[in-house]
Amino acid sequence: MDVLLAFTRPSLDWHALAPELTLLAVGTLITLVDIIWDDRSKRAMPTLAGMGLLATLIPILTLAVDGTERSMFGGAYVVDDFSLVLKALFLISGYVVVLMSVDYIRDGDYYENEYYTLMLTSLLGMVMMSSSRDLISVFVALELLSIPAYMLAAWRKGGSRSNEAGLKYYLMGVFASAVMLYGMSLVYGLTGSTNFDTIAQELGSGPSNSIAILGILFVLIGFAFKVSAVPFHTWAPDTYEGAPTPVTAFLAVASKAAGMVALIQLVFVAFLGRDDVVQPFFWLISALTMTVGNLIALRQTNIVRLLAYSGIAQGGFMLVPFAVAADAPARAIEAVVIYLAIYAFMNLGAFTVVLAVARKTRSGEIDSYAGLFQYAPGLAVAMTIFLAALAGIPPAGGWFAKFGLFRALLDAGGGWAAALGVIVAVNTVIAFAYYARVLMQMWFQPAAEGDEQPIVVTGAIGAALTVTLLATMAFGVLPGLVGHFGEVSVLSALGG
Amino acid sequence: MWMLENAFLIPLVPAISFVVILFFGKRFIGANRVHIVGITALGLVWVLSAVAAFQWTQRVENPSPDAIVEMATHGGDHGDDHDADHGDDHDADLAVVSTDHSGGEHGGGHSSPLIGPVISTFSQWWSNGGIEFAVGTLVDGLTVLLLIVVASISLLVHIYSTEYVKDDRRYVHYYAFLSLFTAAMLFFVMAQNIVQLIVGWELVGVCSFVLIGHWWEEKPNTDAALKAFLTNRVGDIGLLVGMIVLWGTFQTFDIDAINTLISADPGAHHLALLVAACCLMAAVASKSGQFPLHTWLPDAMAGPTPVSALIHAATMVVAGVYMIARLYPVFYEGLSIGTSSINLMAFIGGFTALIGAGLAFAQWDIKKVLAYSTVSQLGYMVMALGVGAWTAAIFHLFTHAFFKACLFLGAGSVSHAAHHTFDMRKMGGLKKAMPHTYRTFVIASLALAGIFPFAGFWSKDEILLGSLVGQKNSYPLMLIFGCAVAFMTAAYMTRVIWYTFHGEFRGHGQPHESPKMMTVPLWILAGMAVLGGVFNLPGPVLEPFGLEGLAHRIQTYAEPSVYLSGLGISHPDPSLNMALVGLALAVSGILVTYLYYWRRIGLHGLTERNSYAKNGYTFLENKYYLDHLYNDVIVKTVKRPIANWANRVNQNVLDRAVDKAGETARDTGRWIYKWVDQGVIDGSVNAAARGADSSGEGLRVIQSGKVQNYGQLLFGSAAVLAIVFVIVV
Amino acid sequence: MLLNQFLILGALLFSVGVYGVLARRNGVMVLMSIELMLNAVNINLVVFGVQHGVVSGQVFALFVIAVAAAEVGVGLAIVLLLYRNRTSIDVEDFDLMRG
Amino acid sequence: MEATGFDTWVLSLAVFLPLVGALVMMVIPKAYEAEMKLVALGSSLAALAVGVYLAFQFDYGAAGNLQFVVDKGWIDVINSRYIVGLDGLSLPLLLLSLVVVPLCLIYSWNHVPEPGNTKAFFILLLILSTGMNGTFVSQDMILFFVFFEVVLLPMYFLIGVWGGEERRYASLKFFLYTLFGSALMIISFLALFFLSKDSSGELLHTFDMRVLSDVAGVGIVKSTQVWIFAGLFMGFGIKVPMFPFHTWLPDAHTQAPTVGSVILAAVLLKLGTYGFVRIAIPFLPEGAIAWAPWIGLLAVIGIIYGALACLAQTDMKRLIAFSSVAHMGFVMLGISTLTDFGINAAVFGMIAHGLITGMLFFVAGSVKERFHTLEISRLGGLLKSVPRMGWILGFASMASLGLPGLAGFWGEFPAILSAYNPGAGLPEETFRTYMVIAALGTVLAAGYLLWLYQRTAFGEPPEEFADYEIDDVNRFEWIAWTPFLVGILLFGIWPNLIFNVTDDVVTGITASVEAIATGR
Repeated sequence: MDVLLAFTRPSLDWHALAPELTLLAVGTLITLVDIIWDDRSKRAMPTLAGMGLLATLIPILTLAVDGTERSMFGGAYVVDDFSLVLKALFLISGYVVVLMSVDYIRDGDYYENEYYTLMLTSLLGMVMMSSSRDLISVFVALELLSIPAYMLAAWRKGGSRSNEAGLKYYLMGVFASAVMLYGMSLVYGLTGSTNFDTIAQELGSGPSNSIAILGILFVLIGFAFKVSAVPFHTWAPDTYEGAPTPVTAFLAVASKAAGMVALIQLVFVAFLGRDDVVQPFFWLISALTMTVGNLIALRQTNIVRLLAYSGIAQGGFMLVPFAVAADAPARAIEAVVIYLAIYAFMNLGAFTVVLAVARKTRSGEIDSYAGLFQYAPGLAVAMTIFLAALAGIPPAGGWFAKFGLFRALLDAGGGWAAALGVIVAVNTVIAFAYYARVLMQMWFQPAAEGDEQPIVVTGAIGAALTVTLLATMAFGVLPGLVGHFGEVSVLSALGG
Repeated sequence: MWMLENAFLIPLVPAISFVVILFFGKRFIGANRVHIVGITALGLVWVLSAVAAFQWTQRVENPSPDAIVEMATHGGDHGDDHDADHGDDHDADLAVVSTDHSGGEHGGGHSSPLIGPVISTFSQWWSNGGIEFAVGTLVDGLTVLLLIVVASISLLVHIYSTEYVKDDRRYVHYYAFLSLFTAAMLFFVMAQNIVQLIVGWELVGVCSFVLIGHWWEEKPNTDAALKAFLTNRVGDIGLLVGMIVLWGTFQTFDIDAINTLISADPGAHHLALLVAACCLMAAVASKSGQFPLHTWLPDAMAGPTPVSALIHAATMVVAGVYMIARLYPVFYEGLSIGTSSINLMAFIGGFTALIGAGLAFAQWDIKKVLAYSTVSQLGYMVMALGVGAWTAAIFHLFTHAFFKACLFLGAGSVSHAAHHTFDMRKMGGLKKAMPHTYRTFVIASLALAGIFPFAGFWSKDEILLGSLVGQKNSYPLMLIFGCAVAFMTAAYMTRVIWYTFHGEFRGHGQPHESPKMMTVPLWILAGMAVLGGVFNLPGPVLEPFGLEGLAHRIQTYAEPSVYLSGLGISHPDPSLNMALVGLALAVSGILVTYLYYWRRIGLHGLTERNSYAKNGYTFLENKYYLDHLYNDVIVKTVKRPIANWANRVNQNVLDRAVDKAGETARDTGRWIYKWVDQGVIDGSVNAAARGADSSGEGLRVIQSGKVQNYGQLLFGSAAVLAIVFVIVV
Repeated sequence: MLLNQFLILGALLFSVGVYGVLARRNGVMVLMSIELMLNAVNINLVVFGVQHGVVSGQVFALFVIAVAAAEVGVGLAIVLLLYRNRTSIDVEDFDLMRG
Repeated sequence: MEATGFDTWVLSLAVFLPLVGALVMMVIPKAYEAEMKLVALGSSLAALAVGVYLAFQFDYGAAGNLQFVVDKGWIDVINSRYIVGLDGLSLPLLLLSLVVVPLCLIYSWNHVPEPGNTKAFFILLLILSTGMNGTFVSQDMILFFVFFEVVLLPMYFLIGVWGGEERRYASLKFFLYTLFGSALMIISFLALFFLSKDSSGELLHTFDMRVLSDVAGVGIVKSTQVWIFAGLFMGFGIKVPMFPFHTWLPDAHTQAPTVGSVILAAVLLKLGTYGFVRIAIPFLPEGAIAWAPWIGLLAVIGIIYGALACLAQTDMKRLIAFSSVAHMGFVMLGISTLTDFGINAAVFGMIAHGLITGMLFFVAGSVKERFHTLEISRLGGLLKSVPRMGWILGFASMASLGLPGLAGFWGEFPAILSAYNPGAGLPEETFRTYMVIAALGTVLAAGYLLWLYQRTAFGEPPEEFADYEIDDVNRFEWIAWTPFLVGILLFGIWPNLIFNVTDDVVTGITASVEAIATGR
């Protein structure tokens, strides 16, 4: 029992924690402001949130410049280049989502302040996730990013669809996390530690017993749910469709990214020793996810739902490198990180256009995009670029992400990898088939009942579009930018 | 020798005139005056050719040292064959010379030095695989002979046409393409390498296509044009493949090199040469209207008559014959003409000659008669080449060009008079109406029939002689064919003359003689038909006059002895008997027909003398016997069986086959397109798409919308995975 | 110590919870079942912690309990919201969105 | 050789000038249509001018090795660089694509097809042009891939927006087919990246095409080479297109607007064959040798098959489209022999087919514009109603059926000839059989083209068009067409203009293949 008494205060590296603290502060600030000048403060909220997010980037930059790897709580919480890159990614995408939300939240009758508070909280969870190297911290970070998301999904209080979205997301979420926890408990039981490095040693050396396999699988499944991998994807389409569009974007990009980050740390740090379980699992899951997602997407008539399924398929693409996690770790991590970065921008961009168009057409049906090129060529071209990027057609960004996958696969080599590569190739083709349906509506069809009045693009949405568009094209033409981040993140992640 | 080295000028002139006429004709010269350009150009061509011919004769008569083929110098001439070949050339020339000396023993064999062709190559034409291919001219006796023929006849046709196609809807195009054709033909005959040969070959083909389809508003004309072109294309497969085989064998396109290499050691590459020769025969068959690809030629008569005279009688159709003559070593070795007593070429030639003549009987359209007669005569030439009588074939080519052109132009003049019909049943009795046409026509017919002393007599005599003597063995079958054809030719020409010029005029309107512009060319050609023979008179004929120096001019000048002597080709001694037999056949053919058509004229009451029929020289007077002879012998054996049979075969089998070939191709095309392309291939593609679509639909049932199903799916699959992994791993 | 018995208990609890989540139609009951699953996890954690003689197990369990509370709070809120709009908490009823 | 001074960026100038034009056009408001047109034409003509400059500066003595080479860092993380260079193989094709685009702009100067919108139409054409130019000069596989793909979307929209009734289907089919091919292609590229070793057995890890063609696949075992080649084969073969991947072509051609078809036929198809010559064969000689007989087989099938399909067509444009299948068959036959003779012929065939078929599509488009139909059975008497166009059609048909003295012949005849003795290690009998079949194809070609010509040009014009106000070739058409006609004639009369340029490169390529083949 002396163990319990021997409590020594852990040393806190405030610089390392600066980003999280900043976020926390801003979140609290928003609540305070709301409490003090409730209604009069409404206008300021989005700005405040946005500013907060940008402010959070500052300590990240300083940390990046500083460059030393900082580890706390006995290696449970690590700040290295990998985590910094991803924190930055979360924050930027969060910022874009805020930009998207401004008008949407303002026009509908929603609680604004809470909305932003919750979003910041969720982002805080993500930011923590990218640093967690311990079962406990991972779990906490996960719940911290999920619970606000459940509420955001149900944010349109009046709309039963939104409620339903929230319910489904919530129930499936907690169920999955329960399963994951069970798995964690088993892993913990086998290794006697919650620290990834220790787990890695124990599992790697330990004999292959079914408990370990069960544990690993359950843990992975918990996160496979988060990244909406088939067959754990079922919540995604419904939730995406029901939730407010900015929230959908948030879920589709940020929370999926968070799941991926967790998977990276688990697979490449904790479970790397058990590639006999990990690789086949992800081979199967990724193949299933790509194919099923794409196939179902072919039949969608609602743009958001279409993007939901396309998002599922994209998730499948992102899972591909995990299938060669042990054979080519560096390339695999690089591929995933690069894919995440590019995916974040192109998908957010697509959602932004959806948002902008919906402001006029008030409809989510693909048919409502007819003749977009005639009356809103700018939006049409932007959408074209985003979809092209998603389909992986140069010079829009996506191609480099796909290229990363192939690169990882072929670096690993071998028949299975090649087979997966071919599956990816086929899926690329299927994917374009439904992106093309949107393109056709926009370009080839006349506008519905000749209604050709142009679309008003508000400042915020315009800003969001600009950011995403520039990023997408830049990644396409000069992939070196994003490639660099991938590289730095690899070194540290494997180093740790 | 300047003209020989710069022979490229000759085709250049008409080419320029083509451009001028086509692009500036209407605007600057005036649509109805373009012929001036053409005629001037052709006149120039004629002069140049004449100069070339003269210079060639000089080259042969008193050869400058570089002209005589010696050991090493000759190898340098061909631009593009590899060093490896030079060795062969060396042997080649040795062989050449040795055979040259031994060649003296053969009767007709010349003992003059071997005169090499004048080869001048110009700037590199195309290069491939590091090898550079030159474009150039090869001028020797054969070339200049063809130059003269083409130039003269083309010139005359140009002149003749000014009247014939006066104020035609496309006067300008007509003259433009006459020029282009002439250019192409001249380019063809002076080709220095195989590729040029092919180029010229195709170009004359397309010119004939355009000119046959000159009046393209009427479908039959365009059909005929298409048929001509496509049939020739079929032959061109043979041409391409054959030439490629030659390339593959000798690694050079250079005609001179190929010939030299073969005559260097004739035995080598026999198989390759056999393949090449057979393939090329297909080309010859299509271009020179040999059986079984001859059917396009009669249809080609849809074109304007002068065109038929120029292209489809005198020049283009002999391109095949020319090619054989040009590449004679290939055929000679490939088909082993020297040793066999029958071979593919000889047989095709002879057979074509026979059926051509037979078919000529069955026609009522005067141009068709002439067309089939052309087929037959071309067969004659090919047969001559097939039996090894090179000179005879070329000699016949020479003479035939003139009198057949004369006949065609005559026919044109006739139709000009008789309301543009060519149906002999609508003619008759034109003798009085158009004396010039009549006389020239008769002269030309006599020449064609081979009556002493007209041109045809000499050339045909040599062919018969050639097949009688052959090289190592004689060619009996060919001799029989030849004799039969000689007889039939005379017969059907007489028939034509009867129907056209004698009896009552059966047409309507007032026939009239054609204007000078048409008759003058007729007379010139007729003159050639009379005198054409003197260019290759056999020695014995001339000895009495002490002119034997003039004997065998064509043989002396035209024969590329450089190549041929290497093959050891011999020339038969002239034989009086053969000549008499040939003459007798022709005369009898004429007489028989004559008496058949003119029989009402005072022959009655002479039948009892038929017992003396065995006394050969009176048997022709016997009416009954003649009726019998004509009805039973000619009509039964020739006309009804052969001619009708041939005609039926021709129309139902060959011609149908050609047309059907086209239709079948299109039906196959449709079928493949419908079933294979749209059905299988495209179908499978679309099926894949549909499959993806429907499977997507099927998968949507997963998304039931009920959260607990989702949960079940989640946990179920988790469990399944767990079990599988636990078992497998 | 009785490791296996505890583990079996945990497994059973977990299974019961799973059954409840997948089978019960009443939203509240579903939440309860989830609690059961989480508690099964807690048992495991604590037992393993003792097994290994480290506290991290208990710590983890505490985190789980805390988070579970928050989760249930949110869950109840959502169920309440649904009840307001749809006057039903039968999870089978909510299938507006499908396919 | 590394270029210096102006030459270091002149090549990039030729590639990107059209893109610059496109960007400028984007900012010009729709109202200023005339200005926009001028910008478009100006930029493409400027690019052409640069191309001409290149053609003059080009050192034909050293046509075998790259010139105007630029080698700058691009994507360092994957060690892919921005390398462009020009050699005897790229030059003619680059010039072709540089010439075609401005002519297309001129052709559609005043009549952009339905539904109008000149701005978008021209912008797409310019982007297309950049993609094509880039593909022909890039010397880095990734760069090549990017340019190769850049071409897709503009073409997709050209077909989809300005196309005929079936345009949605056609455009999507075109896109998916090509996308599939290129996905497999990129896999093969990466396999090359990871597997190719230099002579000393060191892994290269480079996308530099110069290096890869130097090492010529040493160190990649044959079985692997065969697989990698298969991927490349899909990528390029679909683009060519080779039987049986050709089915996108007729639809795309039939539905595409005139200039779309022209560019498709003149340049886009060449990307595939160019890929074979530039990448597939030199990088993977053994794979090439293993595949060559099959490629040859598909090629000759394509020849006969395309010709037969042509005979079945009732629509003029579709017929021309299928004729492309046949002609590209000749090109592929030449390539499959792996001899310098054949590949030279193939390159010539690319240029010739580009000019001739492009010309045919131009005529078809103008006919459609005047008579509002391309039904062969309804047309007729073009020579009477529009004599000049009729003559041009005849000229182009003659060229297309391989008439000597016109460009078509020089692609066809040497290709057939090269099949007589194929490269080392290839079955001679097989290829000789191919040769004969291919020769047969020339007859069919004459068949369908003359058949087309007889039905459309000969005879009397049908009554239904009697009251049409039909004018002959107009000024814009003359400007757009003359270069094609001149080119067809010029290259036909003096083929060395192209052979001379390409020969060195090709001999280099085949020499390495030869070495590999005879080496073991």
